[in-house]
Amino acid sequence: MTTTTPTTTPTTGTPTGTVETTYREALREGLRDALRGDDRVFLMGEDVGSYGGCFGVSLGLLEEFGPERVRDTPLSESAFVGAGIGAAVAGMRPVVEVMTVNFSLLALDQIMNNAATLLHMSGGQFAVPLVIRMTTGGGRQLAAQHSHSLEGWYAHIPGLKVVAPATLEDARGMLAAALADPDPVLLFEHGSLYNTKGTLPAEPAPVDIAHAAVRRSGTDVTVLAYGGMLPRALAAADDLASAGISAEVVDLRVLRPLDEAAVLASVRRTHRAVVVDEGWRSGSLAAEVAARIAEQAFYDLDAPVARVCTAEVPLPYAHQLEDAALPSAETIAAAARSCFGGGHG
Amino acid sequence: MTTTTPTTTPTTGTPTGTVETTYREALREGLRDALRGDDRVFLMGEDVGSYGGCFGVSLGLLEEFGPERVRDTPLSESAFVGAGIGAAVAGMRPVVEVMTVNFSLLALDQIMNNAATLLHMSGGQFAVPLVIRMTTGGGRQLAAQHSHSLEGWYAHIPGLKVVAPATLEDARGMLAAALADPDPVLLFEHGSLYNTKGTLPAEPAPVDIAHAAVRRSGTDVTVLAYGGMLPRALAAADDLASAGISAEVVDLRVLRPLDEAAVLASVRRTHRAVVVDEGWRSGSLAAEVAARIAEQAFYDLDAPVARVCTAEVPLPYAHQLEDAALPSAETIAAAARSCFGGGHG
Amino acid sequence: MSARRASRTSRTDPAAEHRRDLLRTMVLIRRFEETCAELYSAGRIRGFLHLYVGEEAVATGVMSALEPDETVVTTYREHGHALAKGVTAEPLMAEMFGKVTGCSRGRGGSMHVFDRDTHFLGGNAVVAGGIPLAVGVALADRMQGRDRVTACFFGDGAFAEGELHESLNLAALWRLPVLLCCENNLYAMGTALVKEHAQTDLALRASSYGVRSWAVDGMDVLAVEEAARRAVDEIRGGAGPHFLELRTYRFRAHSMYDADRYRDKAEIERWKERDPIDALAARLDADGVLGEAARSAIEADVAAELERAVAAAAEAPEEPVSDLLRFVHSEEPA
Amino acid sequence: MSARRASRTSRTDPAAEHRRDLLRTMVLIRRFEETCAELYSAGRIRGFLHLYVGEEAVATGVMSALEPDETVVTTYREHGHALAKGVTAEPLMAEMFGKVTGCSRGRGGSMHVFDRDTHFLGGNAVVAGGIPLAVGVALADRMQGRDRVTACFFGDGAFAEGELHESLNLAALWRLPVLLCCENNLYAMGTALVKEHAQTDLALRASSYGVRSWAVDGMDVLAVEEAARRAVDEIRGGAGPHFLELRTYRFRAHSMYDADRYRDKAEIERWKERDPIDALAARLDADGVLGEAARSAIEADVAAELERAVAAAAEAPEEPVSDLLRFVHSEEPA
Ligand SMILES: Cc1ncc(C[n+]2csc(CCOP(=O)(O)OP(=O)(O)O)c2C)c(N)n1
Ligand SMILES: Cc1ncc(C[n+]2csc(CCOP(=O)(O)OP(=O)(O)O)c2C)c(N)n1
Ligand SMILES: [Mg+2]
Ligand SMILES: [Mg+2]
Repeated sequence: MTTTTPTTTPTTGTPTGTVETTYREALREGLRDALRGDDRVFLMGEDVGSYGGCFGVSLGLLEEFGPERVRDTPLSESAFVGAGIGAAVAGMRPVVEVMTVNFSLLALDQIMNNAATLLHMSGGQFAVPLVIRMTTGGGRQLAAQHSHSLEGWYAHIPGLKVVAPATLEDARGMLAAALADPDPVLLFEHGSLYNTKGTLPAEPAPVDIAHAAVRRSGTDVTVLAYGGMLPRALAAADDLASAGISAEVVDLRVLRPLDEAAVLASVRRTHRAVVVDEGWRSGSLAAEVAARIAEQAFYDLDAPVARVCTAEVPLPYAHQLEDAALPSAETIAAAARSCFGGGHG
Repeated sequence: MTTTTPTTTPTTGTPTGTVETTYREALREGLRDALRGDDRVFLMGEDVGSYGGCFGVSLGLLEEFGPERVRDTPLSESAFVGAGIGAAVAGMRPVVEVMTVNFSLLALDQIMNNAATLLHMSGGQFAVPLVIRMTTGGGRQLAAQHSHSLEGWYAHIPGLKVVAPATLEDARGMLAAALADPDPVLLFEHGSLYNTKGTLPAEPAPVDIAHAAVRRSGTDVTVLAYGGMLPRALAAADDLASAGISAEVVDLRVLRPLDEAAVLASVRRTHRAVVVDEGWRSGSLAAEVAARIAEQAFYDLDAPVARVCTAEVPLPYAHQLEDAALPSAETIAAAARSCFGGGHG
Repeated sequence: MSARRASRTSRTDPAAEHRRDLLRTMVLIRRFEETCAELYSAGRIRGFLHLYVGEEAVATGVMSALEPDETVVTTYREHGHALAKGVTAEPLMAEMFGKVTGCSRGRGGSMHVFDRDTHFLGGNAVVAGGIPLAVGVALADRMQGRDRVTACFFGDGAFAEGELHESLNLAALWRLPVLLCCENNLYAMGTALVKEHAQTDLALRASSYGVRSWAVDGMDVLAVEEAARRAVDEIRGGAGPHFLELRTYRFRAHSMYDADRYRDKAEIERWKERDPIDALAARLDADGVLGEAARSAIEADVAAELERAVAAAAEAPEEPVSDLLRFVHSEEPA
Repeated sequence: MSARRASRTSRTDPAAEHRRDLLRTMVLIRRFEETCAELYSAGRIRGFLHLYVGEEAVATGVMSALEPDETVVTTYREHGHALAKGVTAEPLMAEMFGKVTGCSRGRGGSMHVFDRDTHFLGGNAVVAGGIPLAVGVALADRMQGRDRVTACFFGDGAFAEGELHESLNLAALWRLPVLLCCENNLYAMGTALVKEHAQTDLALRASSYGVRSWAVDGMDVLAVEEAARRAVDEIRGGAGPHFLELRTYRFRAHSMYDADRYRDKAEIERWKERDPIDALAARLDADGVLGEAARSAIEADVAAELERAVAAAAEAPEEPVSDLLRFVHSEEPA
């Protein structure tokens, strides 16, 4: 029902019909397309307007769409997320921005007990076509109240869809797909990706939010990652390739519902799996992915599923400690190699 | 440092030095002991005083200890949990009650970003010796905003300990152990257990909050459960026994940090595991337990680890739907049996 | 209610007729809940059950000022609001029974009554959790150019929650068409107002947000109706949100679980002397527009309606377990 | 500050000496932060950095009313509070560098300054998240019979958060010894006060909770000090929590990331004319108790202190990665 008119204002035109852009600008294009294409869409959150978004994603949108549709809110996460839910129920298509997943805890009651639950609790009467965007992840020395990766928690909640763009295509296209969904969708942007550069086709291609994507094909081991960890997984695959190990890198993309079929299909080919997740290890989304593989591809596995997660510590400011806490290309590659080391099997 | 004087006021004395009691009364005895034994301990939360606790746990304590130490709070989960954190930092030993885990989402920012984090963020300077109690779980037709089992989320947070008494001993004894801990401990009481009857020794025995407990020994399959699911796991074991399958039932008890050694030891003996968890399956604590087993006891397993969790639906009011959504002795037994059915291996 | 009111105002004395309708609504709520209490004791209704007995004038008076297509958001203590808004006893009772014919298909139960047709948006059981929803509905109405007022009900206890504060400010800041109805029944579960709030004049506090606020006698349905009409008119005129502190009392315990140890029996009795149903009936009697026979007719009519509702609920089917996973996601596209 | 003050009041004119101390503290804060800004641009300080430039009178004046063993809870914009409370430049600068000699061992960084010795409880970067902590410390003091006041700092933006409301009510209800200092600098990041609040008189709103509240000129350190002393005295006397709205302005952007597009340059210039350091210096000059030489001496003294701090921080060791998992749990029993 939501019709998004393809944008015709690429950041920089090139003769080949592609544009040079960044993850940040791609997200902005996605927002712009959505605001242009559907009157019911509006953006609301702290500093999305005059400030341009805390990470600059919505810069210029206030000027283009005005303060009714690009709506600065007070510091009231619970109220404005809840208001987004109410507005969605009443016919709008709100895009609510919560600055970071850390602060989203203040709105978690609304997300869990209302957004995810209203449709079911009302016996199917009140749907909530709401999109909530937020930044997640560490790696920028922002310390223990600004760096955590809690999207795995949201992926636990029935009634939500949870997506995490890792590529420019997904950064531009996932919002339209999320807005087309009749139910609440959470979109997690990774703070370390905003400046990622690349090219995109000038015409936005539709993106689906149902499937994982193989970002690199391989035969020996499957590395599963998403969001900010995807570049590290790809770097690890490069590294492994030079050691003669062919790694397939799967971008989960959709954290709920997991594209289990894609995960299992890859693992059944490679017989080995490494799950990368920036969340803390215990109770991570990686645990779920690992558990599903071990449940359903148990007899296909040549080695236990390995997990590479963040150390179980509130993220420290000091760079050497933060670096040591987070998954890296090196630790991912090492985990992949360990799948080949075992004397058992 | 916290010295808890053993109580001498059992509910009903019996000649053999044991008392008849309930889970609710055992919890109350634990609170009473703590309030008697240490002036720094106080209980705070909504309706813990005049009302006697929403589930009657603290009935009579206001009369015994007065309104300073049994402190009714306004409906302000974030403020009174945060105040508990501040009071703990400043030398008290608060026991904060949040009525149910569902409402604890309103205080999750305080729990995650302050209670769990202050010690680390301050480089070891400010510890938070706080206990937070709450009720969890479904099964009482309380529908989608009062029935969920979110303790697995808390078990994800570094800096917290998370415990879940399933037995009368643990209901009485875990609080003292939690108060003796220098760091924040969350204690999850299961709503369906309050009326559980049984006997306890008149003299409270110390309980440890570091180890899982084998509640029934067995040789063929390990069933791992905790809290409200333990009775169902034990019933399933009875059922399995009559079918000739000897199930070992392990009560996890401590959800963070998991007693991995105990879990692995049992599974290495039985070679099969069923993890029971009232949380929704995707991203459940059961996923973590299953992932650890599959990681570390992979070559000991004769079958994939099975999980029995709650269906991925906000819990409905209608009894037949709620029953169908929750794990039961039957579904647990069936999962255990399925570990023997495979044609592979 | 509005619809029913409209259909009946053709009779001779519309004002009297309207007041008799208010009485009937209050009687319906009262008897509905007394029936629920019995059914709960008999184990035929389960879960938590919070009764509104004593507070009927609040829902009845406020709903009377709303149009059928205006949204209501309320709490777990919402049977009265649902009935006053026009949800009929049959699907409401079926919901109590957890039957598929219930207004929330039995998935919600007593605490989660929803009804799309009457714009009844729950039945929210996290205290204060519904308030932001109401603000959002009002925002959508404003953005879509619909001239509607959304009413939101919550208790004195809810006033202490952060969500109340955030929502009041947001509604006032954006001048949204929302009527905030605080049902001050002097207790939040077992906690008395003076133990919840340092400053107990809730209307005064609401006014500090720049929201027009009045305290209203919540035991007098006509006073409530008048205040609600005045507020709704002003809101419709663009004056932004309004706040009503409706001073009332629950005659029964907080829920069926509650032993009500914390209230003075004499206090309860004093309030019962101000029973809103008796008060309105007495007034109508004094005005010569009710009388014994008419009141009996209302009671008989209500009793019959409830009898039918209970019978229908008892006979209605349960939802098959195979449908458990329905409504987690929408069955149709947006 | 109190300690330093005490050590110096032996000189001839204690009042003048005290005011010079206030000036020195403000200069120290200003220069400390200017140094941080440079170091940030040079990539030697990382993460988020929020400067207090322009607001120095607030922290300096309030701390002057506190005793050394009284707790302070504040925000991510807290270098000024830390220095005014007595955290010395050296461990503070080392914290900016993320070194193990930092007051939070480098684990906190600019947003999470903690110091047990000076009862400095952070450095809380979730807006409004520190307020309940302060209420809790005050509760503990009261329950343990300690006659102390806890001071809590937060911004105008924080006033919109639910936690502010819940905490104000709780503190007022329990009459806790806490001084709530709202630094109203007219912006929450890029959002102007009128876009945050329907009713912008924050002191008035705080008073609606039953909390004594005053609005204070936050650019005048002596006015701040006087208001804080008066409030602290009353709190010590058992009057319960007090609220100060300190009207101030940040001269620089919200953080080093901020391009400051949303403020009018003329507005910034107007406020800079009320620079709290210049204002106090002018007053001391006028009173004949400062003069060019004394002011230069302060600047030189501060410059030397900062030079030492930067040098020490630069040379200090990083914490070994093998210690990563320390301090997740306590290393000693309770
Ligand atoms: C956030 C939250 N905390 C606690 C509860 C438990 N609870 C249910 S009703 C209630 C009292 C609410 O009082 P009030 O707002 O005055 O409404 P009333 O019940 O008096 O109508 C409490 C504490 C809840 N449902 N939600
Ligand atoms: C709960 C929360 N929401 C959003 C943010 C992001 N943020 C950091 S500072 C800030 C503005 C706070 O304004 P104010 O309280 O006035 O303090 P000031 O920065 O002006 O000193 C925002 C929105 C945050 N840290 N915490
Ligand atoms: Mg009430
Ligand atoms: Mg500000």
